[in-house]
Amino acid sequence: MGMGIEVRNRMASRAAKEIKAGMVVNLGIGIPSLVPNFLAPETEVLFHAENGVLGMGPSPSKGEEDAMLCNAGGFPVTVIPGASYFDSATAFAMIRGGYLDMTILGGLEVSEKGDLANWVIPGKRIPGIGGGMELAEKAKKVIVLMSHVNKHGEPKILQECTLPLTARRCVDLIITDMAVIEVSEKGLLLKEVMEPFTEKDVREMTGARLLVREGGKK
Amino acid sequence: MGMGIEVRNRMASRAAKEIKAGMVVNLGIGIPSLVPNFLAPETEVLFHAENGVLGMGPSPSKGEEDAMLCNAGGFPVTVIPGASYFDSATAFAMIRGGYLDMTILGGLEVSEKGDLANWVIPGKRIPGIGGGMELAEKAKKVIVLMSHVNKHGEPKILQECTLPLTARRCVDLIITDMAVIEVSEKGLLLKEVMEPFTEKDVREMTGARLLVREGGKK
Amino acid sequence: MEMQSKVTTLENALSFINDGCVLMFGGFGGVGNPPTLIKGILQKGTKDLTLIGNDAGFPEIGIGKIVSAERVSKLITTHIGSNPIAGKLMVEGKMEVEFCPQGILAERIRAGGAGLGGVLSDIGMGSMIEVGKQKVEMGGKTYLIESALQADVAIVHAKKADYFGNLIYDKSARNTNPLVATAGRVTIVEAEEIVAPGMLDPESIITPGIYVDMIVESEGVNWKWAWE
Amino acid sequence: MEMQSKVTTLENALSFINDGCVLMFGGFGGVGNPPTLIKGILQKGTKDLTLIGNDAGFPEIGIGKIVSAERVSKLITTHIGSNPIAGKLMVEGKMEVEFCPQGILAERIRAGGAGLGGVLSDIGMGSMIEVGKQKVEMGGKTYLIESALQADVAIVHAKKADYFGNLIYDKSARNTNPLVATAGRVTIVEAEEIVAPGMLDPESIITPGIYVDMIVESEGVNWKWAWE
Repeated sequence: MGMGIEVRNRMASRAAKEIKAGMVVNLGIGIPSLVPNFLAPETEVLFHAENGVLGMGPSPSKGEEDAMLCNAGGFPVTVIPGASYFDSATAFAMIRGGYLDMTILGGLEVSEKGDLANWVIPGKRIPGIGGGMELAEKAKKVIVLMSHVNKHGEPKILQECTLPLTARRCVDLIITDMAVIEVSEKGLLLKEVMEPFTEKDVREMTGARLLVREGGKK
Repeated sequence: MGMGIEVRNRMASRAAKEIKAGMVVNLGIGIPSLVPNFLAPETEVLFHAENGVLGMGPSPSKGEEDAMLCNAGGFPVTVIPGASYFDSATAFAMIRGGYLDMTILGGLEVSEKGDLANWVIPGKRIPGIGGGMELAEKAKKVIVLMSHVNKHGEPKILQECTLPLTARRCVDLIITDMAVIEVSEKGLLLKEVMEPFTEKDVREMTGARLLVREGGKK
Repeated sequence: MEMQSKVTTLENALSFINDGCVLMFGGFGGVGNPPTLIKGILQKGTKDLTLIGNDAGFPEIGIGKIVSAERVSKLITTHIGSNPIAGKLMVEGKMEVEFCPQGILAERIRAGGAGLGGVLSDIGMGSMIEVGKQKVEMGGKTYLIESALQADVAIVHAKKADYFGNLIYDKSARNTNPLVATAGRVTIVEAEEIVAPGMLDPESIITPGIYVDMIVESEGVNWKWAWE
Repeated sequence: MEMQSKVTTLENALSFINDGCVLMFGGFGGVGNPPTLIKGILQKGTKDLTLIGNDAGFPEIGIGKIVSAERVSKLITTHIGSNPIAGKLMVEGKMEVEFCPQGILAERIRAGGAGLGGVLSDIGMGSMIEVGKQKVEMGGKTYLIESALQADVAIVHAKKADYFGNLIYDKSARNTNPLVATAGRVTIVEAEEIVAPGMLDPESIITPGIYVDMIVESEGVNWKWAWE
């Protein structure tokens, strides 16, 4: 998405603050995979992977990777005491059964109603749906981590998504390089503006109306 | 069913002859559970139980029973090397998936088309269906072990069953205290008559037409 | 990282099992029914239960005790042949019974835990089993729609649990327990032994702890009577 | 009692995998794809395959090699993002691709192995996923009917097999393998290690041998490239 590692780390660090002790969390590929680096080491979180792991720990040291132990993105991981392995049907049974407290996903577009498009650009890129649809529909809280605008500089937060949807009314929080935006009953709530941007910058680069909560951080 | 242990053992012994090496076999409760006693010890058979065991071995010696290891009828069993434990959904996935070579069940009535009734006597005894329906419908070969007549001396092998069916056109072979009868495309085929009965006895006590295969044992 | 323990007292666990609740239980023919929880339910006096599980146990063992004590208004099960009192209560109209083929009940419970609406089955076509069920045609075949089952509370017996609720079972006492463990909005485990996370081999854990809400220590089982 | 061994040669196993067959494979992102069997299929020249599995692997690793070599006429999968050649073949009309949500593909395979007609799912309602699928209303909700999937041949990777075909897997290389193992009319296992029956703990066996028809010894795997 053309964002430097510093910006991506800042976004991941902000997302990490949403994770509370005891949560079961699934991280999508890309920026979401950076989130664990910003958790306090004593935070009691269970990371879940669609291929069939619950209780993933930090990335292994160079040379310590196990070819038989990776996350759904194919990256080597470790496990913590209390972890378990299971098949992919069970991994998704957990997701559909409502056992995931949070998922942090990438996004192509998010609408002001919380619709998410993140799986296909018709005529261009058709990677397939993967597990994103089930995560977006069924996790208790869905956070989208994405660049605020696309590579043409156009807003990705819109009144209505233009791309095929992954899931409707699923997104709870959007964290971008410019802002933190909550999807509320009343519409999009601008909660935080990232340095060096101003509220005006964010509004200009957003394709939907942004509300500001009274007493909220701008 | 009012049959002595000697008669029941003879029926079980006859059923044992149908079991070929390498088969996966599920045995119902009652007389079918006696069948393993009549297998040559070297016969390579895998006994399957609905509660979740594959590879049951002989009954344990008195005092050697394990409260945690029983068959679907609740009787203590042992396991052979190569056995596995699984949940009941998997046990029935195997049955419905067509992985069982044979089941040996009890019966209340069998029709000349091979319909089986073995689960309910309306207004009298409603024990419920258990796993019999899936076994009868899905095992590759279904053998029914039952008394030839009911306690009122009436035939249990009929043109049409009068009791609610467990499954239609499922029975391949009927073994009773009086005869061995095959369910063929053309109808019921009398294959063997048990001592001390005569073919005439069997015909009188059977509520459907019995064919005799040319050159077959009478 | 230290995992928060889900181990609790029997009293606290029982506070989630109340009159009128839908209670799903693990076990098969008594074996695998959680005896300590069942004893607790009996002592508490909980009634008007909708019970979901493999069978009605035996009159004086396992889940059968709850049936015999007339605490059940509806039973969804596969057979009640081992508990004559269940048959009597059914005939007298004191307990409603819904019968389901055994493997289909297991699948309906699994579907409930797995966030599916149900499964398509061809078991029992043309029998009493199809009464009241929707049918679909697919690929030239007709299937019954067997709906998913969930419960307010699921009670489970395990051999070992770690604090997080990862479970292993004991031989054929596993039976329906891993399925039932997934399908309760609250899942309570009675474990023979409780260990620290990391003490169970992650490859051999049958029920991942994510499904478990509470763990109580078992006072021990005695299922031998079922065949003595 | 001695169990008959299902261990066979690669050549014999490959004789069951022929042009036009429906081939289901275990593995997720390359990891868990059986490399020795895949190499054998490539060398044999088998083509016009209908492939069913989680993803299209990577261009030069795992099942991806078979896709890249244009041996596949139809692919039923969840995503092909990691294999650009798959996308190119799809766009050029050289390979038909049917996409399915990941967990629903897993359930369709499980249903195929479990003798069910399919499952009821609410995943993808209102999206492209529902195109061409039957719907049912139940309990005030609408579900898609997701049909069961079976294959002529299923290929699976395991850590250890005994002669009878009981299998255990290795950490996250388990993934879709236990599901795929159940859904082939012929199931062929590639195992890292083959042992005598009784050497695997019956409590820890993930795939009971009843599902397995043939076992070949693996020449070893190297999945590291996927993330290097």
